[in-house]
Amino acid sequence: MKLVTGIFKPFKVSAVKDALKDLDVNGMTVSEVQGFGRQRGHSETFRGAEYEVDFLPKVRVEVLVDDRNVDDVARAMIDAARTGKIGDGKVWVTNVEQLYRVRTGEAGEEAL
Amino acid sequence: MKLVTGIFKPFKVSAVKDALKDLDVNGMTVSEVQGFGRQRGHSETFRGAEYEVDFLPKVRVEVLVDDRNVDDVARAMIDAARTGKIGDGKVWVTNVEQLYRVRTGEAGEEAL
Amino acid sequence: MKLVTGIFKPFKVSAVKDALKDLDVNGMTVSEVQGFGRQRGHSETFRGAEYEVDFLPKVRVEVLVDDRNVDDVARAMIDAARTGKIGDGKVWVTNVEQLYRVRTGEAGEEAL
Amino acid sequence: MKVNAGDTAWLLVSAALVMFMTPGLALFYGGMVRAKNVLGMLMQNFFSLGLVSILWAVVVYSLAFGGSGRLIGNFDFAWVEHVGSTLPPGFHLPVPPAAFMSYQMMFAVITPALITGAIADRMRFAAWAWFLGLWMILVYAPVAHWVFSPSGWLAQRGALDFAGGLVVHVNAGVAALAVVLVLGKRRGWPKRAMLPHSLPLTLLGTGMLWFGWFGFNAGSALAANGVAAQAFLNTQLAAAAGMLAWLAAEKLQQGHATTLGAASGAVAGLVAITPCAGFVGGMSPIWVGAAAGAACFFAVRMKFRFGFDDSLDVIGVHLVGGIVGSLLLGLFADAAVNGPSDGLFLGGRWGLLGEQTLAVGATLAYSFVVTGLICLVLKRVLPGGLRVSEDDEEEGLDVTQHAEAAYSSELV
Amino acid sequence: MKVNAGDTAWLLVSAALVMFMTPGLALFYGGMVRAKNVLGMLMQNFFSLGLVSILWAVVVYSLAFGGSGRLIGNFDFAWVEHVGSTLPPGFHLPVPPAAFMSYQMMFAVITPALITGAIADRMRFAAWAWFLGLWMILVYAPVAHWVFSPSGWLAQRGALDFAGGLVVHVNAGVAALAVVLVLGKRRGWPKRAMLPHSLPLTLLGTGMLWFGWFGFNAGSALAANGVAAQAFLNTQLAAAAGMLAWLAAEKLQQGHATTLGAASGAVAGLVAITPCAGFVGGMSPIWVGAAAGAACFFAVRMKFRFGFDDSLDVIGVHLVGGIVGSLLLGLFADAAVNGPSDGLFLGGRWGLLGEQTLAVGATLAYSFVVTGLICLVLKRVLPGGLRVSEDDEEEGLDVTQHAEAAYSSELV
Amino acid sequence: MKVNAGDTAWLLVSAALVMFMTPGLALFYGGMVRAKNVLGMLMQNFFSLGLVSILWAVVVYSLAFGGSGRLIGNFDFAWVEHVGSTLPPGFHLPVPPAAFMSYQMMFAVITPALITGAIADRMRFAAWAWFLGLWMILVYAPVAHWVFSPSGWLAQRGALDFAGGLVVHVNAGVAALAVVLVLGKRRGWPKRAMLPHSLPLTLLGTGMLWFGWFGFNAGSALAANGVAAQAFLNTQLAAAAGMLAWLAAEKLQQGHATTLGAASGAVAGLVAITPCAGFVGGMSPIWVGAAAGAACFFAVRMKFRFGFDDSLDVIGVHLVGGIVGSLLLGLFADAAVNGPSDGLFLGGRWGLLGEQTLAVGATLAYSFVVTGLICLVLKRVLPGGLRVSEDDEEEGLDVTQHAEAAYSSELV
Ligand SMILES: Nc1ncnc2c1ncn2[C@@H]1O[C@H](COP(=O)(O)OP(=O)(O)O)[C@@H](O)[C@H]1O
Ligand SMILES: Nc1ncnc2c1ncn2[C@@H]1O[C@H](COP(=O)(O)OP(=O)(O)O)[C@@H](O)[C@H]1O
Ligand SMILES: Nc1ncnc2c1ncn2[C@@H]1O[C@H](COP(=O)(O)OP(=O)(O)O)[C@@H](O)[C@H]1O
Repeated sequence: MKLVTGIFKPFKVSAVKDALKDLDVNGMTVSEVQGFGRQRGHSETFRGAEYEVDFLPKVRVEVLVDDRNVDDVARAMIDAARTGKIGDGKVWVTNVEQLYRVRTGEAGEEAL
Repeated sequence: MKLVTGIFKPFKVSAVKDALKDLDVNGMTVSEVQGFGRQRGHSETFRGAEYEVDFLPKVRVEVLVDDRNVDDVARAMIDAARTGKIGDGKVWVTNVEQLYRVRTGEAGEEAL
Repeated sequence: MKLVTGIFKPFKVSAVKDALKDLDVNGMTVSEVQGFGRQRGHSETFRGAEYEVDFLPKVRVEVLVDDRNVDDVARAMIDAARTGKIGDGKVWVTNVEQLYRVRTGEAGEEAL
Repeated sequence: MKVNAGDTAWLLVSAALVMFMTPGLALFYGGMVRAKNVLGMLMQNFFSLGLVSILWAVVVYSLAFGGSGRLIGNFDFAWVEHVGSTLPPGFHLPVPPAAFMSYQMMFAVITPALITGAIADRMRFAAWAWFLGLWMILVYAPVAHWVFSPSGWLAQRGALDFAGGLVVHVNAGVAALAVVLVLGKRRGWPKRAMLPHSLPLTLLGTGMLWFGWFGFNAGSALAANGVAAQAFLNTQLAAAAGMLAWLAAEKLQQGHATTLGAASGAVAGLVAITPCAGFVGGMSPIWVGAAAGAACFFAVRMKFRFGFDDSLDVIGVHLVGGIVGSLLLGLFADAAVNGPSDGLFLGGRWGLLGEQTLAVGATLAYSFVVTGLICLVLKRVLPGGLRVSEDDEEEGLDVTQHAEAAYSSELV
Repeated sequence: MKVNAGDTAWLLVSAALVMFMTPGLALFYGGMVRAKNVLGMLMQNFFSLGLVSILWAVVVYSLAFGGSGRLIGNFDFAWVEHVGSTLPPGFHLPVPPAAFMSYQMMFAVITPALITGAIADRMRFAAWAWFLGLWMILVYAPVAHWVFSPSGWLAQRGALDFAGGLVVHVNAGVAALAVVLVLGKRRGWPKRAMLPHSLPLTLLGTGMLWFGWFGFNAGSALAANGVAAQAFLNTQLAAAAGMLAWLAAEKLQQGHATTLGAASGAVAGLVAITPCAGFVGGMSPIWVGAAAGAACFFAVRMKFRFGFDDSLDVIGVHLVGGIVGSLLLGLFADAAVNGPSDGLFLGGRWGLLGEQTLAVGATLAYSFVVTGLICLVLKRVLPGGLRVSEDDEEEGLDVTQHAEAAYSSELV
Repeated sequence: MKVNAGDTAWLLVSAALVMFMTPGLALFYGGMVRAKNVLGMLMQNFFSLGLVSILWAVVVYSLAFGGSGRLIGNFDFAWVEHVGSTLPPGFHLPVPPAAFMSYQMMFAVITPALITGAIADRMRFAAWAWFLGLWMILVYAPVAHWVFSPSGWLAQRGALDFAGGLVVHVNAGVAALAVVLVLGKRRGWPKRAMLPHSLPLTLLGTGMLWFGWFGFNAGSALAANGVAAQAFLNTQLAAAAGMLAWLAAEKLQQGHATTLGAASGAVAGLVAITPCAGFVGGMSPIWVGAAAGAACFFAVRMKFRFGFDDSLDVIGVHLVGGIVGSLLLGLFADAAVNGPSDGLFLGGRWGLLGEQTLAVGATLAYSFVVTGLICLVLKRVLPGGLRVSEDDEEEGLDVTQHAEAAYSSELV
């Protein structure tokens, strides 16, 4: 089992979701995060004082998949999330040693 | 060292916390996330237009444990979080290669 | 490739960011989380009733690094985030099997 | 009677101020509930602005103020008949009749809205809508007639209620008790902490309520005169004293003065001064406010002792504060300021205190019983009952009752 | 004429109330946009308080109310000349001239602010600033003159508009249509859901608008008298009926009564009663409000059918509500309440309805054409055009137009 | 003197409007602090409504307005004696004395509340409570007496202050400077960015302040007459001009017109017109407002240069705006509008400007010195000192001072 994690631009979430649905991956967990990277932040003004804000709003998408599907899923997410402009984000894969479904207690691929 | 990550229904957080305390696991990190899965979302109305909202509020709980305790911890979290209804969430385990406590710089199990 | 994850006190984010910049690590992803640990929470009052609030605001910082830099990065984050008081947080390292840059599709260290 | 522009201006402004209290109340309560229930709370309050205004025009005003019966009005003003041309019997004021009717309408709107704080997080919206309509006709109209109409039996006996301590606060407060007893507790209460999702909203609501209360109390002079000014001053002083008393009590008891305590104490003081506003003077409003602030601070804990889930303390604040104010009027009333009778302290006579006690008792008994009956009947008769399902309660009123989320990010 | 303190008090209060509507509108709209655009929305509205007030003092008041021309005023009051000492021709009121001018100023401020709801999330701030100034001079001033100045051609023909159904709502509503046609849709609309980031803010704005509307409508009596009281009552009843009608319609159509529906219906009722407020009585305001509530509920869907992106339904609510009210006045007007003419129902004559129809048509045509021309010219002439770039639209108005974020946590 | 209902209505409404400014100010400031300190900010402001109202009734009103001394009042009105029956010496108005006293009370409440913006995020609540009480008695009472009481020495010399430019803004502004010098900077200031956690709250507060300011300025005519109308108009125009000037300045200097800049400029204009409101006419309010908007925009940067942490720019806006307005009155005063004396521009004489300068200087000196002494004494005497501990500052005032969180999710 693998966990595919992606950092994307927030407005790309639904495109990513649709891409996953097309692959019959019917689950994901999303959170709002702040990203800092090559993409420049912006400056904000507060009563005449300027502040550089390095962090930009991003979303973090986590998808649990079985080993076979990892590449397809990663690829699909990348394609869906791409705008071609800097700051599009990252996708990475980590290994999952065990997985359970809370409702049933099922373990392993069953739990997906 | 392992990291046990769980996605649960938000109102189950304190039950999970209590279950961990019972196992003498005295640390966890929680964040608010949005989950998409088998559990159906709901439709929302905005001035007569309807929108399907696929995401449901969930919490993400991360617990660092030493290898011995992984199964107990995962089991306890699952039991505490179960309602038996769809959408109860997932629990998964990943390997942690190194762990430090920031305050002291201790590493490994000491850092727990 | 490794992922270094840290839980810190929120006001330490910019110190951590500066420390990473000094190491020429120019990317990180931050989220707001709630931590429970040895550090005591506080009690809150709501119309005369008191509630123990175990969770304290923390930030979660994720940094993808190549294998060479793991130790330096972890060390730098720990040093930057330390106040010496309880609740300073944790840093841990996990293995990343694959990494992509969304914008270009580059994989591996190129994607950093 | 020729219309006096100054009095009319004051009455119209006061009506607008009292209207503004209902959105204020909605936010005051809305800030205290969890984020998944805030729209449910706002809606129950705003809906009162809708339904009650129409019912008032169609029939409730007439039942409350029409005719000269002891127990209930008549239909003379039903369907907005004569409302523009004629003041109700017993009122002789140099203001346009429509201004008087509009002003009283705003009281009718906010009174049942007070109850929404007690039933937070669990009542079906449809059940609330039915309850609201029935309660206005069966409870509000008669009680308002007893007290506010010069021919009402409590008014005739000499009970005093300057701006609605009985009709608004005791009435809604005890009704809230009846409703929560039928409705039951929220799931998990009191074990599970259900903390306010936005105290700044609550404090904003407090500011709006306090501001509007000047229309409520000083407007009840129905003229821009010395009584109005006295009521205005008393309102401010009682609110201030209520705040200080509550803060002092919680600081002593728990070690912290809380922001919500400041807001709650101010509201307690405002509630208690409501019946007294135009009838007392000097330092009295400070004593009334302080007594209410302290009493309500202790009263809000009763629910834990007795196990009824008065979610946002309508009983602890409005019922208790309303009783405190109505009875203290029997002590502090000062005919030299205004009004027919002195209270015990100035006149040395128990008469007014007796009448106030009777009026409180009558309001308590009638409102509690009839409200309880309404709830029991609706619980039976309505297909969905009074409460949302367990799952819906967990998911929240906003999505389940109104298909909306209060706060949306760009993820959907 | 000697100043009457009561009327003056009422007029000043009403002016303050109408002023308060613009922040209310800002929040009403601001809650409905996404979090990245809320400051852009607030700014467009607050900026109207700045720029329009100054323009009003410098020239627009004079163009709207000065002189006795049919089509446009003159420069008698320009640069605040004579404003403190002289009422405009045709007005004989026992109030200080500066109070009258201030009161009318607040209408001028809020009218263009209404348009901001239609253009949400995509107009450059600089373009809005230019538009605002030109629109006040080229559209607001003449239309206000036609209707509000006794010498205006529509007023002369006998068209009625108690408080701005034509000048404010029809005028701004059709202008909004012209602007969105030139401006184009938001990226992704209507496929992408763009949900309100904070409905509690919107409900707060609703409360502020409703409260202020008493100044808007009842203040338009320009005196604290029976007409003001009638307008006050009608305002409340129409808002309430509008709310109930909208809620009923959506409950029937979609199965849920929504909080935003309650707010929208109330605003629809308020819009529709605006032209009628001082001219109708009895149950009429309820019918007007209910008609508007239902009509606007259906009207807000037009944009999906016809494909124009009226982001927050200025057209569906203000244009449609304003037309409904202006025409229904031709049916419900009651000279026994106030005003020169009966409508069809009471007088049995079509005359007033004809004039109302003409007035609506003239306002629609003039405002649409001139607003459209202003937009087309600005689109061409302004270096940056009317719209923000695609990237800026994605990033949001707050950061790109104003270098600010509405909500900051401690991470920066 | 017989009570005039119109004037009374206006005075009561104005008092309510000024009361509403304090919650408005609380939100204005509350939106600008970080989320962990917002309740601390709201509480400091609401607490002023509590403590100052009671102190006012007990003694401060009497010290400010009682008797005919040059420097300070007496105890004639202490403990609410004679407040309902007697106006202070030198006032002859057809309004109920309790209305006058209530109106002035609201000024007393908001004046020290202004200071809370400067000390944001670091003062212990208990220290604030002590400071508040002492400051009212030792600073507010005498300065108000000097200027507002006809027998006060500055009033006697001919210094003018229509609605509190000196007593409220210069006084609170320079006091804020004294407090922050004793209190010290926030940890990390100015390096660490401390951005507003909710600008929509701040804009809401701006709307409430602006709305209430009509009561503040136009109410200071103490009658519903032409002077009130002129003050009303001037208030709106100065606020508008202040906004435009600030926006223009920041657009030129930094390339963006900000929402907070619009709010700040409007407040700056309102502050500056306060002393002038009923004494100037024509285009003057626009010049006064514009001068203040531009001056305050530059003034808010002083703190970075001089290194004092005036967190939310009380000094930059209220002190500087108050001085600008008070001095410009010496130029723009127009006896033909109202008031005893022309300023330099209309009368060609320096006299008034001289008196205004003296009055500003006297207020600055007295308030700065006595406020500083109060702080130094409290810092020494109070067991916990003035500031929260470093840890508490990091954790925030809400949890550490009030055991509350402003925003709670369901995780606890
Ligand atoms: N080394 C890293 N570790 C963790 N997250 C990163 C890292 N580098 C970038 N990110 C995340 O990816 C986002 C996009 O990265 P950025 O460098 O701006 O653009 P791009 O990936 O297109 O080159 C960042 O905002 C951040 O959230
Ligand atoms: N493949 C997945 N990857 C990541 N998270 C998932 C995945 N599937 C489900 N989840 C998370 O678990 C939650 C519950 O899943 P769901 O399929 O609705 O119910 P159940 O686990 O009871 O079958 C989802 O809301 C989502 O947050
Ligand atoms: N076992 C754990 N698993 C996950 N997160 C933990 C664990 N223990 C601590 N944390 C996180 O680290 C934070 C600090 O831990 P705490 O025990 O309070 O202090 P310290 O690390 O200084 O001993 C906690 O608030 C929590 O977010």
